[in-house]
Amino acid sequence: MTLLDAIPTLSTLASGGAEHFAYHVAEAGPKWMALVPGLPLLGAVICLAMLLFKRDMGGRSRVPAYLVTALLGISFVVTLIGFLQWNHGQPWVVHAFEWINVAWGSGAGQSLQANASFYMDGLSWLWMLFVTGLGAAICLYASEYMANDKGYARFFSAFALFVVSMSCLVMGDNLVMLYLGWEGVGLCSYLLIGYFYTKPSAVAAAKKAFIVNRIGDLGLALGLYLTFTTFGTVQYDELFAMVSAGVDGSGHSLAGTWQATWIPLLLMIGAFGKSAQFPLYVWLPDAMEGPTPVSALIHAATMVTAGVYLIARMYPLFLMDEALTALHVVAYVGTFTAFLAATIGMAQFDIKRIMAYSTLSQLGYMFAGLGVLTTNGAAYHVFTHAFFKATLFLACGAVMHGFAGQLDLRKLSGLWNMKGWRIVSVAMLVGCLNLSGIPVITAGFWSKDMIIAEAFTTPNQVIAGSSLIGWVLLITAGMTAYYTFRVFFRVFVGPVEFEPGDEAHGHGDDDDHGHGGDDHGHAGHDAHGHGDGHFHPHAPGWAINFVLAALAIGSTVAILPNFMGDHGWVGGLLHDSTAFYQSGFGHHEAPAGEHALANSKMEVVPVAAHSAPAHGAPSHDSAPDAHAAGEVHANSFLGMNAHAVMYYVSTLFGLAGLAFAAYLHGPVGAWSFGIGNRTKAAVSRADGWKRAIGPIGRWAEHKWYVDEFYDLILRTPLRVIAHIFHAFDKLIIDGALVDGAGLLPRLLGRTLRPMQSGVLHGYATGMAAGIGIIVLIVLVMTLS
Amino acid sequence: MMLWALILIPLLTAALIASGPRGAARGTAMLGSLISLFIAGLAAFQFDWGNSGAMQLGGSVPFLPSFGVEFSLGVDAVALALILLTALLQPLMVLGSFSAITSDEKTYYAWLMALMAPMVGVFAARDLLFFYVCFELTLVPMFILISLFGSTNRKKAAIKFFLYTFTGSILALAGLVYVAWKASAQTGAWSWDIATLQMVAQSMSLKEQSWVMLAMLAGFAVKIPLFPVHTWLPLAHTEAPTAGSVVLAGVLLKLGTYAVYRFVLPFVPAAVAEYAEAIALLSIVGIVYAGLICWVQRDVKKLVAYSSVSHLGFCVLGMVAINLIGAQGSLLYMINHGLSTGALFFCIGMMYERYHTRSMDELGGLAKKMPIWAFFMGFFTMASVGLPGLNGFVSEFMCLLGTFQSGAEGVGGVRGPLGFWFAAIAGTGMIVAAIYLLYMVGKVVFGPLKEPAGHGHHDDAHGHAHLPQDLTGREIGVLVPLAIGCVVLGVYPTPVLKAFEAPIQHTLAAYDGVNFEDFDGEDDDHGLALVALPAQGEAR
Amino acid sequence: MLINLLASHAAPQLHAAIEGGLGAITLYHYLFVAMVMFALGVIGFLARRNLIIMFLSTELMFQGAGLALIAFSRYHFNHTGEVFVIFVLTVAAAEAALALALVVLLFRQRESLDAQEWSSLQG
Amino acid sequence: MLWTWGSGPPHAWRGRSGRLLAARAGLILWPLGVWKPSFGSGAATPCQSAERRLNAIVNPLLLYVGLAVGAVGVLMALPRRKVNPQIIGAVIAAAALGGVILHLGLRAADAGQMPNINFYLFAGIAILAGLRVVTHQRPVYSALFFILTVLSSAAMYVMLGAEFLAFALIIIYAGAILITYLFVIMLATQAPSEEEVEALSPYDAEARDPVMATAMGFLLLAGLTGMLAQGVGSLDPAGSAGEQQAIVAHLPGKVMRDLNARGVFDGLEKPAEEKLHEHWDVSAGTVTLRVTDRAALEQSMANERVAELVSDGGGEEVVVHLPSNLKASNIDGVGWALIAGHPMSLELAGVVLLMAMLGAVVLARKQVELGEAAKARAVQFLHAEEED
Repeated sequence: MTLLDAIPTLSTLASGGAEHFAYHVAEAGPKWMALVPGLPLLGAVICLAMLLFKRDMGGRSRVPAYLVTALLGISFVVTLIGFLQWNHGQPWVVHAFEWINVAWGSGAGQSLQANASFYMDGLSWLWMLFVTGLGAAICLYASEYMANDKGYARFFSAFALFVVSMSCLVMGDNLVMLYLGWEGVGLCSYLLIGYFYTKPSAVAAAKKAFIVNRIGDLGLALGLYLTFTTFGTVQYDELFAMVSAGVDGSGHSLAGTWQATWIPLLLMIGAFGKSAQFPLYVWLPDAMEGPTPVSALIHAATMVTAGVYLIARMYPLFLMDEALTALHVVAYVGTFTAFLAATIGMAQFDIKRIMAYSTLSQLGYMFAGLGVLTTNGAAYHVFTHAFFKATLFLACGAVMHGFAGQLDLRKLSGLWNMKGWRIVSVAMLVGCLNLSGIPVITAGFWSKDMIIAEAFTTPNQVIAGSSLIGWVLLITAGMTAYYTFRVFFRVFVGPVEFEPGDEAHGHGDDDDHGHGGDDHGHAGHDAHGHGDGHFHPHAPGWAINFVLAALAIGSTVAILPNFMGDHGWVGGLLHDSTAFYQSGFGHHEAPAGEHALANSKMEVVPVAAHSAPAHGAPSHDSAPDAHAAGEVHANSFLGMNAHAVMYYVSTLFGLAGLAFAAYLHGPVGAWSFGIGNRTKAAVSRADGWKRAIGPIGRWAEHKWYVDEFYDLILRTPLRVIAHIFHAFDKLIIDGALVDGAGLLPRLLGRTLRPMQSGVLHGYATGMAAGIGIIVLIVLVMTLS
Repeated sequence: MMLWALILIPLLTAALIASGPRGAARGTAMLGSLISLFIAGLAAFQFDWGNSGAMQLGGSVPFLPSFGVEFSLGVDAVALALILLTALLQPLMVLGSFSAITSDEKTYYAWLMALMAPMVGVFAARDLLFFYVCFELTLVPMFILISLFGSTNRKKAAIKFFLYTFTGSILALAGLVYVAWKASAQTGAWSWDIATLQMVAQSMSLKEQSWVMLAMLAGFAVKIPLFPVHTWLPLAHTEAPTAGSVVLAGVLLKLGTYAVYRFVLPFVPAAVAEYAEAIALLSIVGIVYAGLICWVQRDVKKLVAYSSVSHLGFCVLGMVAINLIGAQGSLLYMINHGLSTGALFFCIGMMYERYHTRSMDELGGLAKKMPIWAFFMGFFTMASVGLPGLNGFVSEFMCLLGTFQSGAEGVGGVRGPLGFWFAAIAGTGMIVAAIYLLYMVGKVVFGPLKEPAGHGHHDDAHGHAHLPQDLTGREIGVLVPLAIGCVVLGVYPTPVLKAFEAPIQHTLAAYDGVNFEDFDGEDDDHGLALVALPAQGEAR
Repeated sequence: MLINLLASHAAPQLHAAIEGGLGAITLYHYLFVAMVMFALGVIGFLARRNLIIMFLSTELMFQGAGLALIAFSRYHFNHTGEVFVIFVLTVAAAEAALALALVVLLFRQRESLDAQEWSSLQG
Repeated sequence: MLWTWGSGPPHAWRGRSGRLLAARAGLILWPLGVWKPSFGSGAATPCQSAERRLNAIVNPLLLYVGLAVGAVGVLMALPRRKVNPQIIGAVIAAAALGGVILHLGLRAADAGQMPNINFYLFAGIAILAGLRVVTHQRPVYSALFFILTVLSSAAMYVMLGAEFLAFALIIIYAGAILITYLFVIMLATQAPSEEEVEALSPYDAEARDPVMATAMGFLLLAGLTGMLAQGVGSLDPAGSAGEQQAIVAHLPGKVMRDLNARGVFDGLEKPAEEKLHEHWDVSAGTVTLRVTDRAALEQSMANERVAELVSDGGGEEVVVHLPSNLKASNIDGVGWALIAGHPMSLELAGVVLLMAMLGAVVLARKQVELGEAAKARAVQFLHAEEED
């Protein structure tokens, strides 16, 4: 079996023309697929045990790193074997054990089954391949990168746990398993961002990430509940069987129901949280407080794409809604996030932050792709992005590692020409080219293109304003090229000049204050002689170089899948998954001049719409059959076939951005194509421009003050409310009501207390008076 | 027989401790609690799990035949699970107190052991009066534990705890006695058998049921504690000794929820159906309100105490959803909360023993000094946050799902009083829980190291020579069983869920004929239906 | 002396009184005397500050009660009243023993018998 | 046949309870001072036993005036600091109370019956001595006056037929309790200094709230006397021979001893004590005995030392009347009442006494335990005093 076998035969499309996704009855898969999450789990447990039983030699033991790397590698191999054995088209269901299984009746929907089972279709395979593959590679990188850190075992424990959670998320055969993984990756993200736990900013960032994610999780949970009440199940195979028939759990049509609108909207909120889309994106830039391998794997390549995965996985549910409300929102938010993040990225100086914003921006592309009905484009972009963004982050990490935590692009220059930094520089260049979408030779070009082209192609009637989305994405592509090469031009080319950071990371100083910011101040780098002005950059070792090289190559090789089959390898996989949606607006010309799939042109067929006639309620207004083929025209790009011309247009935008970057930041010489004039690390022509645009630049540098804005409208009021509640609890509920009730008897007692003079005679008088009163009462009673 | 043993052995142990020498106190307590645990385990083996809805292992001894009072015991799966939780926590509490209690050990361990008997009695009682007596008897040992072994403000806390819960319980007694009186008027003979009274109570009119429900809730809601009557809890928790807090969170609060499950739900179904929304509203307010209050606490223990209020709101919410999932989630929540919050109190106690402060202003970054402690603290915090894979998730998830599907449309929905908005607003509690618990962990466990004055030169001064910096083997031994429990119940809750199914169905059978009128018929007030988008055709 | 007097001279009359009733001396007479004694005891207890005198006053009240009991016993022709007087005597003896012990104790503490010295029960 | 109190034969006084109830109607008017001198007539009021009511004996107006004057007297008699009209007060009080009692006596005289001098004598002594007990400034004298009260009370006990208790009272009270009091008084009443032996302690010299106390006491007295108006009456003559017989029936030993002492058994077979009831007809008051020596029997009958022979069939058995004066004494009655009627109370009394004894021992022990430091200070202090 070869990869080429994975190319789908679009027979269903050709013949039926109405099938919107390929639903296949699942078959039982081999049990050993459970090893994919199982092995990393073993690794996590072993690392944890080493930590708890103090067998990690105070962090010097390399066993955790090699163990986890090996286990992740095996896990990858297992995934690969499974993939090769997989019969394309028919998903596998691998049952591990019963997790939650409750039944209150025997009828439909009267039981809740959420087992620890795995569901493997094209989408899962795609994700699992790069999760385990990249996981293993980055783990290897981290084995060197984290070498001198005390919490070695802790790091790899969480790292392995992350892969476990991600596997559950991707492979789970029901929404609850997905939720398990969803929160699990959130936890690992929390643990890894807060890895340098003595640093307040890291702890705050970790907390922020977790809490913002939780907001999304609530949406996901509610969407899950609504899915359950609507369909009576949360298991994918049952769920999609119903959705493909366009009915809910009780057999009623989903057309026009409020559930059809709200299930995708709620799930979407979850996706926004995890994939850092506006307005829940604020945690991702802060998440760069974590170690760089974490940023590379979790916050660039895998975890943040979980939102894309969720929407792709649930794509049939998103299509249930005739109006595609949720997909509209996804498209707009994705586009806006892409643009917003690009503007911020242009104004940042911290190269890792820039990469973070570029991640946000690219995630926005993916969401926009999902929104404009190209799951293929989105998934392919996820795939290519995973490689090149990992490359970029790891390169940044190498710089940070070598220059004592220095990440300011104004303080670094000319790494290309420094000894031992060539591989890093080349990897960086590859990554930058990919990110900028430099044509033909980069995978990023092809994947991004697919999305932009589809945005132009998708009719405005289907996704309102899709052309505008396309234009914004195009402009954003130019901006991306600018800020990407801004980094490259300033840091890697030009005169050799650097200023080390204030960290001692990686210099054998493995005492407790490795990462600065703790109570011992900045003693770190002084300890090894930097105090006298001689700082020696610490060139990366074999592991870092190897991984960088491999990833750089991988980024480039990721072009190839695009040319496998009619829709690329990824498209083929997607065809065998729930995420398949063949829009076919306009001629989807296969790249590299292969034959276009002429008959792939078909109407948009949201499920609810086409299911209506199937249930005997034909409606000529809503049924797509009313529109003859071609009535809904695909949009065009300025009158041209978008797919055909987009290659050139986006190339244009990309190169323009690159040229602008070269002009503003390029050094004197060939690297800036003759237009740059930078001679020092700190100064560039950009500073003048920045002055020219006035406060806008500053606002962008301060991330448009969104964090402050959230603080002002959310956190502060909530905190104030909390204080009010606390005071209310203390003063009103406890004070006035509870203690007030207790005050009544106390007051009574206080009133009566003076009667207790303590003198014997007082009591005696009282007693005598009492007797007297009793006598009088008896007298009166007997008299009457 | 074994239930009798579970009640009598702790009492016997307490008597032995009280009469024995001081040095033997903790050993005797440990032995007694281990024997109890063994017997509880034996009971679990003898229990016929296939017939988990039936009252088993029971027996009754007449006490006041003319008044119908019996010492009548018997457990179904729910009660047995809670007894197992009690029996599991008991040795851990004893073990966890070894270093914390250094004076007056005889009194301490004797009362600690004496506390176990009425707790088991509450869960095992099949006689209403016996139940009530045990319910109240728990107050006495707890009062003594708090007022003698608590921290600075202990007297006030103990008195408030006692008076508050006692006042509520008296009202509950009034309600219960009314039902018994009603039964005696019908049958001509006094009986306190819960099953008998249940039948009588169900036949009462709505008005009677409502009053009885109100009376019972007055007692049980204080114990849970539900939102407006919760203020004794933070105080009692904060002032109690570590084991006291653990048992308070672990078992005593569960007496309230268990009583709601055992009495309110099956006794007065019509009234519950009528007022379920109000109760749910109180729970939800409690969830969010207490959660936000947690966020501004300075005292770690108080924070966790308030979190109990928030958490038990979920528990009650799941219960008044009146469906299987909600009730299962709720009952599982009782056990899970006992494990995770109990463990959190243990962790805080261990920290307190080392630093003699619980203020977040004075502590910070303890992960550096006490990594193992930090691990457990983080672990149980995550269990408490409701992280999937750990126990808190399953129960919280099911409570919310039960709430959601209660009265929801669709094939997965069931008849019930609640619905979407209840789940949505209660769900914000998940976010709030993350906020305050991570806030706590971020302050105390992570961040730059901060120790109270006088602890800076730890190594030189040897201020706490008797306790090493990080956890001792004994302390790890206290936490590990709880951690294992958290993981097992999180990963494989199926057996527990299966066992709870029959008894819950039994309880919910009372609602078969009940009309949740607000959510039937035309008056469909799902807010969502109103905002559903127009059909596709119109959109174009 | 008085006892001798009673034994030698009053005995015949007493005997006659028992045999033939008390003539004009009614139960009321005895009760009145008993009540006066009781009231005097009350007054003494309330008015005097010396702890010992206060206790003596209680003994006076006992006397009144005892006389009333004996009179009633005679009136009802049974011995229950007398039995009660025995108990009164018992209690008086016990009380005297305890109270006087307490008085001694109190006196040791304050060197005073003033009841007003002891007011620590003041609310 | 076990005869117990309360379930025994009806007593004469029991029949009065109905009349007691009826008498209440007449009492409505009584406090208002509406007094009808209906002494002896019995027809003027609906109540037939009107003569037994209080107003039959004493004019309430006089009574209350007497009490008020007595109160003023007692008030004056109570010790006070400056002007001390003790003697005058005592005289006034005595006169008032005595007047009331005297009035009672005069009333009795009016009825044509001689007042019982002994009663007035001892009642007067008791009241006067009681007055001094509560008014005397010196505790020792108070205690001594109390002895006087006790003695006169004992005399009244004797008049009431309670000889046993009278002597018990004297022995226990005057002999034991009061002596204890005296000891304690002497222990606790120390003169401030040797020069001021005669000086009084301030708390002895001054009464506390005398007005309040007196008012309270006399109001109580007035209330109690008011209650008496419910209808108590003169003491009936002892008419209950049956009761005495009943007690005797339980005292075979006493009967045997009595019969033996009288020589009733001369010539007759003396039955075993526990067998006596087989021969004894309690209701008839006779004993059936076997003749052993006819000659001795006739001898004793001739000597008139034996009881009347009821029947003598000339056969082997004779029936003998028990002596008419054979009856239970007061001590027999009290003892019987104690053992048969109130055995548990007796036990309790024993326990009370034992506890009191233990308590007194515990309390009187010196309990002020000084700490080491305090002891050292005390020693230093003493040394310092010695050096002075």
